[in-house]
Amino acid sequence: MKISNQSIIEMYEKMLKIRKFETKAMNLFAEGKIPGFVHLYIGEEAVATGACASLRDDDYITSTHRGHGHIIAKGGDLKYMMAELFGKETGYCKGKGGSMHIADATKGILGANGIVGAGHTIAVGAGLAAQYKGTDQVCVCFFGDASTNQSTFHEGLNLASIWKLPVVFVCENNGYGISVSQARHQAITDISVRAVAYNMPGITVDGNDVFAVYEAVNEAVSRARKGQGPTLVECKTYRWRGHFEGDPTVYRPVEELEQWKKKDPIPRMEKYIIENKVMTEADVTKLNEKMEKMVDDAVDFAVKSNNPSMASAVEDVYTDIIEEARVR
Amino acid sequence: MKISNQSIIEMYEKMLKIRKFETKAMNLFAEGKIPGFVHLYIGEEAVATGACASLRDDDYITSTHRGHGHIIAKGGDLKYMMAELFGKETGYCKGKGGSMHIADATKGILGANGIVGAGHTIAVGAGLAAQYKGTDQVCVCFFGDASTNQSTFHEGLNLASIWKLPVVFVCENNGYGISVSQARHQAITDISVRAVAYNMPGITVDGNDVFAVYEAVNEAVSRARKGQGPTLVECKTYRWRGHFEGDPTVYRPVEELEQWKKKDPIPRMEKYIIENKVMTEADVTKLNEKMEKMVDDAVDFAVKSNNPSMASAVEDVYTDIIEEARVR
Amino acid sequence: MRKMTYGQGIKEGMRIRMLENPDVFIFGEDVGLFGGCFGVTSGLFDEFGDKRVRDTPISEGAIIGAAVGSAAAGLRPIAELMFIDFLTVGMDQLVNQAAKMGYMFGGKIKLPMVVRLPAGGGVRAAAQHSQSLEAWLTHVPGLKVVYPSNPQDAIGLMLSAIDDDNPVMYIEHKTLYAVPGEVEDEVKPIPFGKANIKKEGTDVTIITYGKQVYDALKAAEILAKDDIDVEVIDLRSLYPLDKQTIFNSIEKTHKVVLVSEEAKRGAYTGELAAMIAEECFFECDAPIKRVGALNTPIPFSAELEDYVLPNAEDIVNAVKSLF
Amino acid sequence: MRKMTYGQGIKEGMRIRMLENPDVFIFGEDVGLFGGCFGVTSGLFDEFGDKRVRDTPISEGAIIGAAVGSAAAGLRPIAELMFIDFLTVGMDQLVNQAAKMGYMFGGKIKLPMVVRLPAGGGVRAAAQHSQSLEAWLTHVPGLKVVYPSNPQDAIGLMLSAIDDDNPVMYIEHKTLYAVPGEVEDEVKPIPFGKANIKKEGTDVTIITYGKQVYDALKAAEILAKDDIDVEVIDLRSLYPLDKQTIFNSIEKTHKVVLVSEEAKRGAYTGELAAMIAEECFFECDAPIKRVGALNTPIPFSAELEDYVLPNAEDIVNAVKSLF
Ligand SMILES: Cc1ncc(C[n+]2csc(CCOP(=O)(O)OP(=O)(O)O)c2C)c(N)n1
Ligand SMILES: Cc1ncc(C[n+]2csc(CCOP(=O)(O)OP(=O)(O)O)c2C)c(N)n1
Ligand SMILES: [Mg+2]
Ligand SMILES: [Mg+2]
Repeated sequence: MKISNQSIIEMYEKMLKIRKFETKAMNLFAEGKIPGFVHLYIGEEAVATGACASLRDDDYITSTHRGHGHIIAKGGDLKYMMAELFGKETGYCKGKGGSMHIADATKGILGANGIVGAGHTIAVGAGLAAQYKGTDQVCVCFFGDASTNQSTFHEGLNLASIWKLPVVFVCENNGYGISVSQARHQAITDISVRAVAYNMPGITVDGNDVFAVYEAVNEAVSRARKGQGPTLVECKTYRWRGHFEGDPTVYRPVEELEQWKKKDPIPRMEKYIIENKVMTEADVTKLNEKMEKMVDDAVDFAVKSNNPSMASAVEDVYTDIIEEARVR
Repeated sequence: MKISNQSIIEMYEKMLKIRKFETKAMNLFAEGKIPGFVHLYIGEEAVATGACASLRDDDYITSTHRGHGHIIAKGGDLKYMMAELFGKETGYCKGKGGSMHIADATKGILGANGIVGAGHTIAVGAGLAAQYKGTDQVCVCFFGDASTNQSTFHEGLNLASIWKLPVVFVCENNGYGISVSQARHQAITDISVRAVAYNMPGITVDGNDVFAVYEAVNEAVSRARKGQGPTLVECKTYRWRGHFEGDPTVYRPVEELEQWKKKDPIPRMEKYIIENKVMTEADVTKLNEKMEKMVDDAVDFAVKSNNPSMASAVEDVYTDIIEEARVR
Repeated sequence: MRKMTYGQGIKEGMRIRMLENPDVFIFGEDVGLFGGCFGVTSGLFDEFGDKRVRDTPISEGAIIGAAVGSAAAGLRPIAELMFIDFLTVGMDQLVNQAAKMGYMFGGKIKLPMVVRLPAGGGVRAAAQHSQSLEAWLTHVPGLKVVYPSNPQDAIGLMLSAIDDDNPVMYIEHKTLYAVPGEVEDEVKPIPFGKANIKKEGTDVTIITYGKQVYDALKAAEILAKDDIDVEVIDLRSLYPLDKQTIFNSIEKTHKVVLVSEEAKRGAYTGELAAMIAEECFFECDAPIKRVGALNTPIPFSAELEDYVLPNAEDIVNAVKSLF
Repeated sequence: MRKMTYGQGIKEGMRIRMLENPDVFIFGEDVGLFGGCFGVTSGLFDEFGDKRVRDTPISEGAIIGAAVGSAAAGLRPIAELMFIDFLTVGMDQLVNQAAKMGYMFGGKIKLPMVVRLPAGGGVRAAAQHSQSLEAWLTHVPGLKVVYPSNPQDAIGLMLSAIDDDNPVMYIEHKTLYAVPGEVEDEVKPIPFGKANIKKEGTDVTIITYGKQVYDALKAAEILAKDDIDVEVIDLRSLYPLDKQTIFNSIEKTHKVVLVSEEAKRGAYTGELAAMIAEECFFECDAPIKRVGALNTPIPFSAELEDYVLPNAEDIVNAVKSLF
């Protein structure tokens, strides 16, 4: 499959952007500057990037608790994301959502989600809307390996398959649901076999190979756009960090992480890019710097932004009712 | 597989018992003597009968809204069942449960259930208890085709498979969930393929052939008893009546029913019995009469029984608290 | 004026908006050719086809989840749950997704969706098909909850529910489907948060909704013979709530009885009583009475069910205890 | 006397019964080697092994369903949900199965099962990981609901919960896990339905439980400076409810403030207020006040969350409004 140099550069840029954003978030959390739960995407960048590379702004995605990568890949703005992690009023959710609930309707991002598996059926709804309206939009549903044991996986894939909805189910199989390894949470190795239960195409790819992800999802997206229904794409990858920041990861061998670090998707792509002269080393360095700067600017934006007003606490519960405030 | 004549006679007797009980319930409902929802098992008798034939009294079953057949096959007493349909205090549930909630702890019957799919995870719990205690009990979980799209099917089978629990999942594929045909509720033909998603053996058998059901479940039960884990057995069958009594069945062609009536499991077994000289025609007639009498006696018992006392309304919510009664 | 049943009223409301707006559609279990378990959607499949009146598999989680997703993506879904009891199966999609998305996302996504919820007992359907669960729903910030008692309100509330940009829980009492009533020729949306004074009175206020409106009116008739002049308020909308109508009435009668079919412990009537005891305490000159079902699951036996559920007699007794 | 944290108290209660009774076991997501998301089960996996401390897949429906089935078949499961918010995913198994089976089956099956439910806000976990949902649970006939506020009660209520033959919802406030307290050397079960008077007083009664017990005691200290003598009642058990202790207190103080962290609309405090307004009305000489969270999902921002959740200051204000 021929991928244009421009696409390759864009993908590389996105992967870098995710890596730099996540690394910064990691440090900010460690410094106590970001509260709450933070689930990082480091090591899995190729999945979101490859999967979103075939999408338009008006396509949809649903995301998870580990959502930063998806949101960046779908075109989310680092400033508003970072401001949201800080809980500022300029954040994507005005500080009400935080890391686990970032959404951007203008980019079709139907939200990160704190409930494991919630995206599966929401994605089906978005796919239904596209089909119903007769547009050729698609929805990519991101989810983890462990979420495939949740009720919603089953109900969502079944409904998508009987209605032939334009949904691509992208499983990020990073081998664990928190501390529970895949071998302990399901009796299968390749999650793509579950597609059989819905008579839907299923495929497993190397999730650390952005091109492999791109190709598989691209094909699924084209079929979806043509009205040929949903696909399950499993991408095998690994999370480098603990489940959330602060997790000491006692449940997995250090060597396992070391092995996977060798498969880091970013140097792998860098190698390709340089070997194939898509970019020079100097370009690569410059792009790295640019992404770092972008992340720094985002932090700057976040830090300088205001906290939300107390009045905003009682807004947005409904579109038309403002709830009673508190006198304190 | 060799089945003893005694087993064959017992199975035949059970099938007759179910058919006569259900036919009586049908008539009683039509006469307005049984209130509420009644879902009949007529036409599907071979499934419950064949599946329970390998079970001991201390084995468990979970049942469904269409539960009479399962309960009879597992050894339920017609008198207490009929009394329950009438809502009498002598009923299995003291009149509090009705058709959809009959249970008999002494026979391992963990209840008919008004919630589609509820049995899947309860059965897993019963299987867990057996494994945990180190007994060789098994649990047979009965459920319909349409329930296999419910969340609990997925979660239940996954858990049973990773823990290798002694559960046999018996799917009664009668082609419909109320008015929705299988082709419209799932994109597969053989539900047994869903076993792949759990790396569990799956098999499809003719659900109107009691021997086929018996053999498949028997094998699954032996494996379960030996600690070899769960199995999914799909039995293809058909319900003769509407979904519930009163359903005009506008959604299915009359010919379809006619075709299936030709495959009635009862005459089919009768033929086998007589041809193979397991019983004489006279024996068969006598057994039919005996079963009819048993059902009549059950009705008699039910009719003569008392309504529950008002005091009983506030009992059994808890084992140790009696709720406040009403002064009326 | 026309006559129609409550069930027909619900259908009429949906039909009007479906004719006007192609983004409105219905889905749920057996809502198509079968016409729904209670026949409410019957005929709509023939009229609008299988794109707009869709049968689903038995997957309540996916039904509500798909309502959320399709509403977020610009449609106006009406999801039918066959019984409100099955909410338990799709509770996450409703409570953690539908109700919270607007807020969690800073108001940037709106969810115009209606969930139809047949509720209540009286049809001998036992514990898993007879519940009243409005207390759970009214406790969830982000949901609106309405409960019509008659055909006219059924239409008007349905129109407002479909027009609303927030998730609206539309609860229906299953014993009312066949109950007829008068409907104005020109139907209009009934704004949420406007209670309906079904009968004016000066001695005691009965606040209720849904099926119990009929019981309350019957009780009022009986009490009239004892010269107790009852005011009966049909809330229609549980959230938003018409506090003003409640307060005005209590300022007049100084006595209040709250009636619903819920298990009394933790019932929505408790919220009403608490609100009155906090905001209108000095206007009450007698205990705030509640009438509800007993604190049990709903039993199957007709005798037991009738005993567990509240009726007009219980309302009469409650009112009399205040005099 | 020993010192331990609330989290350790919960663990201690489970451990005592696990040592005594092989039928008691724990299961849930990451409760094994990982020790649970809040560390409550840490060490138990090493002590009891993977048969009795079991990690499950992310399948809350199957977790509660398996608790039901295994309890019906003779075990005494303790199921942990990682957050009470995930109840929504296993609600059917809890409400339509666990709570109703005893009744539906005429009392012939019993379900000795405990569900542990970490609840509440204050940890910046936002709308889907911060809820207080006791109102739903107390509304369900067939469930018992307890909510310890300190290590001693955590142990005593856990022992009773495991000993109980009915489904017991054991709610834990996640900001209390690390809070230490004194524990008697010899621990015993605390019977359900016995409230604990944390501080006697004559002027006003504050009724609360869980984390808000601390807020109430702080408020009482502040109010003492204004010569308002507050009685603070820690309910411990929400159902069964210790009405007698409540009534005794109100007969003394004639004023009551109810406090919980729930969204105020539809909160369990509403049930308490309604019960008091019905059964103890003439003893009250002031409005029955409620303090709760605002009627919003829980926001992420620290400032907003602190504003939405109730605190001691709000309790002080509520009490003062009665004088
Ligand atoms: C319904 C529900 N159950 C449990 C959790 C707690 N939880 C959050 S993330 C997670 C693990 C998810 O694993 P996986 O789906 O593989 O995604 P990953 O974290 O590996 O990206 C769990 C158990 C939750 N948020 N929602
Ligand atoms: C959770 C839930 N959803 C919907 C229903 C309503 N309902 C009762 S039976 C039924 C169809 C079940 O079909 P299937 O599982 O194939 O069993 P069958 O009736 O064919 O034996 C439905 C939709 C229910 N009882 N519970
Ligand atoms: Mg994972
Ligand atoms: Mg079927």
